[in-house]
Amino acid sequence: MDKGEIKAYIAKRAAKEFKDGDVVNLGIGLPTMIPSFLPADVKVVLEAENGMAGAGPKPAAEDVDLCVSDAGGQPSSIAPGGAFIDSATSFGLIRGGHVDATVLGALQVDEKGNLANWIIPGKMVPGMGGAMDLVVGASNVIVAMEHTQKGNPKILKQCTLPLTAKTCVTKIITEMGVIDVTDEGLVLVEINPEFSVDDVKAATEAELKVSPDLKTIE
Amino acid sequence: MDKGEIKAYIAKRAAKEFKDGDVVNLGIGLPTMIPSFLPADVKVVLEAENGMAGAGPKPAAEDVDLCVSDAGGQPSSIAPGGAFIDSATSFGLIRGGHVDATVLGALQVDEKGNLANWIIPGKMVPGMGGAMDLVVGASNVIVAMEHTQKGNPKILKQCTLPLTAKTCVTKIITEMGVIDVTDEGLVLVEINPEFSVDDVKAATEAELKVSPDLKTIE
Amino acid sequence: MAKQISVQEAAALVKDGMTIMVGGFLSVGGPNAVLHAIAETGVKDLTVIANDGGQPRFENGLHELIHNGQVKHLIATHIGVNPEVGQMMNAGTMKVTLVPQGSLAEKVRAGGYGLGGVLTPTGLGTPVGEEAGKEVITVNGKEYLLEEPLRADIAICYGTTTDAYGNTKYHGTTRNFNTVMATAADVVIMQADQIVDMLDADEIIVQGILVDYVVDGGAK
Amino acid sequence: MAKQISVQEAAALVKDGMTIMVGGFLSVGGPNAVLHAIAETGVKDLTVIANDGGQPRFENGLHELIHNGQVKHLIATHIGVNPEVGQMMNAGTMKVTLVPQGSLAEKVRAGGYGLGGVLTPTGLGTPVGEEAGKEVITVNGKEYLLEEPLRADIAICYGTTTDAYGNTKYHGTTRNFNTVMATAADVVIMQADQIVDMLDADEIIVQGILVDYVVDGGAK
Repeated sequence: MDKGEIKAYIAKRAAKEFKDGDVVNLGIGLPTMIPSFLPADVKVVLEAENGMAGAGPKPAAEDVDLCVSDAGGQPSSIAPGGAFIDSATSFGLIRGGHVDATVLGALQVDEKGNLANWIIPGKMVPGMGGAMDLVVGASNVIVAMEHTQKGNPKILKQCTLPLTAKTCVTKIITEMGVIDVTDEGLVLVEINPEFSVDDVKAATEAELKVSPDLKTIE
Repeated sequence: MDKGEIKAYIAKRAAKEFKDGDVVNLGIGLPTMIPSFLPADVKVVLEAENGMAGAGPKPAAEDVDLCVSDAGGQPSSIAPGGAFIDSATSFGLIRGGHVDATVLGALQVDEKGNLANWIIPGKMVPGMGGAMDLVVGASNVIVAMEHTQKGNPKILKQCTLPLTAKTCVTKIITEMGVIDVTDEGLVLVEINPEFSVDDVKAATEAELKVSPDLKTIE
Repeated sequence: MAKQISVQEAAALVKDGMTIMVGGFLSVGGPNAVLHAIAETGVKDLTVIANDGGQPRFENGLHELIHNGQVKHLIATHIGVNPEVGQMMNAGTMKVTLVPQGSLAEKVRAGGYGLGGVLTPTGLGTPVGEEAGKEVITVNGKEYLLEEPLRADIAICYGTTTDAYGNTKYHGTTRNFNTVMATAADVVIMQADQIVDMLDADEIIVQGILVDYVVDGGAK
Repeated sequence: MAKQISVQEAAALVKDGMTIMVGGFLSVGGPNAVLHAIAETGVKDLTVIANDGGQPRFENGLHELIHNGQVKHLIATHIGVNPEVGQMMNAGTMKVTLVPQGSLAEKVRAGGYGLGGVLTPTGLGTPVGEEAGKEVITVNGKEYLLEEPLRADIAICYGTTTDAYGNTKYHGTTRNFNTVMATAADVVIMQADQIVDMLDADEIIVQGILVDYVVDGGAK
């Protein structure tokens, strides 16, 4: 798959996970591309953990309000019906199950749905920010990421990096396919027709079951 | 002392406990008479646990706003600089030590400063309302009450009724005098000149030390 | 968007045996129109979580539910203003659980905000503390009671002004328990004095994403 | 009434070795005028509790304090935006303690609201949980971490509009940690864009009784 198309492909597929009215928190990077792929009849409420229950799109340069940012510190806007909130309220909403889904990237995910995405000891220390709360609190935790990192699997038998949370991931969406995290392990439920099941298995360290109902990503 | 004057006498003395800017919560009944006895140069901020940090006086009939009440459910008003708050915020302020003093009545107080003021099992069950939080959270807990109940002592060696909180009371103000609760027990520090020290001791079941500095209530 | 329904539709959501949270403090800031409609449905065996036991004057909907015998169990902080509650409690016709007011606020907030509980010094050494079986936990040498979260099937809240999205703001002392209760139930009904198109995002006290149904309670 | 002081007077309140809370989220809603004045005093060995490690662009006062080496220990949720923080952490020139963002908010709130801590599922089974020595408490069969309260000597907060009483309201996403931090320090400084005589009692986000000093930060 063309490298330049991967992120948009993943975001487009992830956009199908939502129904009208869902409250969704989107991580920095790839997940922020999702809203542009939502069907016209699906409006989601974007929760921004830094202070909005109902964020709007990135404003045009002339409309930038320096007092309104997203969780990455970039200029943002409030959506119609949105509310500004403080950090305690924001994470209360998140931890309390009032956010239907969070979509975020990962360094590693494993067979049990364990997630590692906040630290590579001695190398990268961004900190967990709101991620630990989000993956524990949101009803659905969707990892949207490239299937491998420089050719190395990121979907592992067991995470080797420090965890963000245990058994929290519910679904993994990559450029190769869609994987559900179930009590019986990881199940490939959709596949990108550019790849074979064997391709996906080869790029995945974890044991990967294949759904008898395997569908093609449209 | 004339029965009709007792409450005002106690409230007047209690009013001397405050300095300008203190944040004070006043219980229902006698304590609500305190503000009218404050010196002109002492303005206190009244915390009303039902929802005001900065309550004003009882409004004239034509100014009543049905959406503004005190903790007894009676019409009230907001003071200049006051803020309306919800119950979680109100008790956060109280529990967090942001209220300098609470003045409230008691059924019983004992030598250790234990307080009982919310239930007489089988007879009177008003419930504790905000009292348990107030006496634990406020920096100073002042019991303002008549010294005896139908001639029976209310200041006891040990409370017999279920407690509101342990070792919480810092001062007791009655029509007979002012008693500090100290590590060495109860100490009479001021006396109403209409009574003798022996009168006060006779009306008090608890052991009562007398301050070498005993003053007369003015 | 929150769905706007009638007081009768709101009342019909409450079924026998449910646990409901009811906002308000005595006669201020209670969702009386919805409570009155619930009283008319005759629904029974309710567990009610509220600040108090209502006030037997004005149009107090909580008092009406209790008076009608529709409440099996009342969890509240103060019942002295409505003598009927104490009578029913002593007669054994209604169970009453008393909770300190600040602890009730935190218990409901914990239920709504996904906390397993909070540690509070309030109630230590009293009948609502260790004696009631609550766990005592020591942090930095100081003892606290573990107060566990509370949740309900339905929260019936009041708001002064609500918008089409369920966002709500308040006037006066009407916030009381309405704000935390709106976080802590599977279904949240907001009875508002006034419903507008959209509130200013800087002025919202209860976020619309918490509110399932909006009911026009009629201007005061 | 809150006392109005200059940015320099505010900065002079911060002494070597103090623990300070600093509101703001990256470059939004931080009390930068006061932080800049603190940087100029040269005060050192500070422990700073903040959302992040500042942002090395715009006029970010927190970044300035860290860059100057005035911070001995940073307690924060996210430091990736300011690479210097990670470098100082790895070089051992500044201690960094990472806390989940929602837990930080609750820890500060608990410190300000007199709670002995809260129980949260966040961080269980991770390096910030049991492995860091935090107590695991089971409530109704579910495990939670006990997160203990945080307090500071001084909280330096930002507000959009503050009144003479210290009451404060906010515009946009500037509330962030400013609201909880205003509850949790012995001394609270509120740097406001605008200072007015009196705000509407229905619109106040931080209550004036929490605020000791108001500083005019200048309109944006």
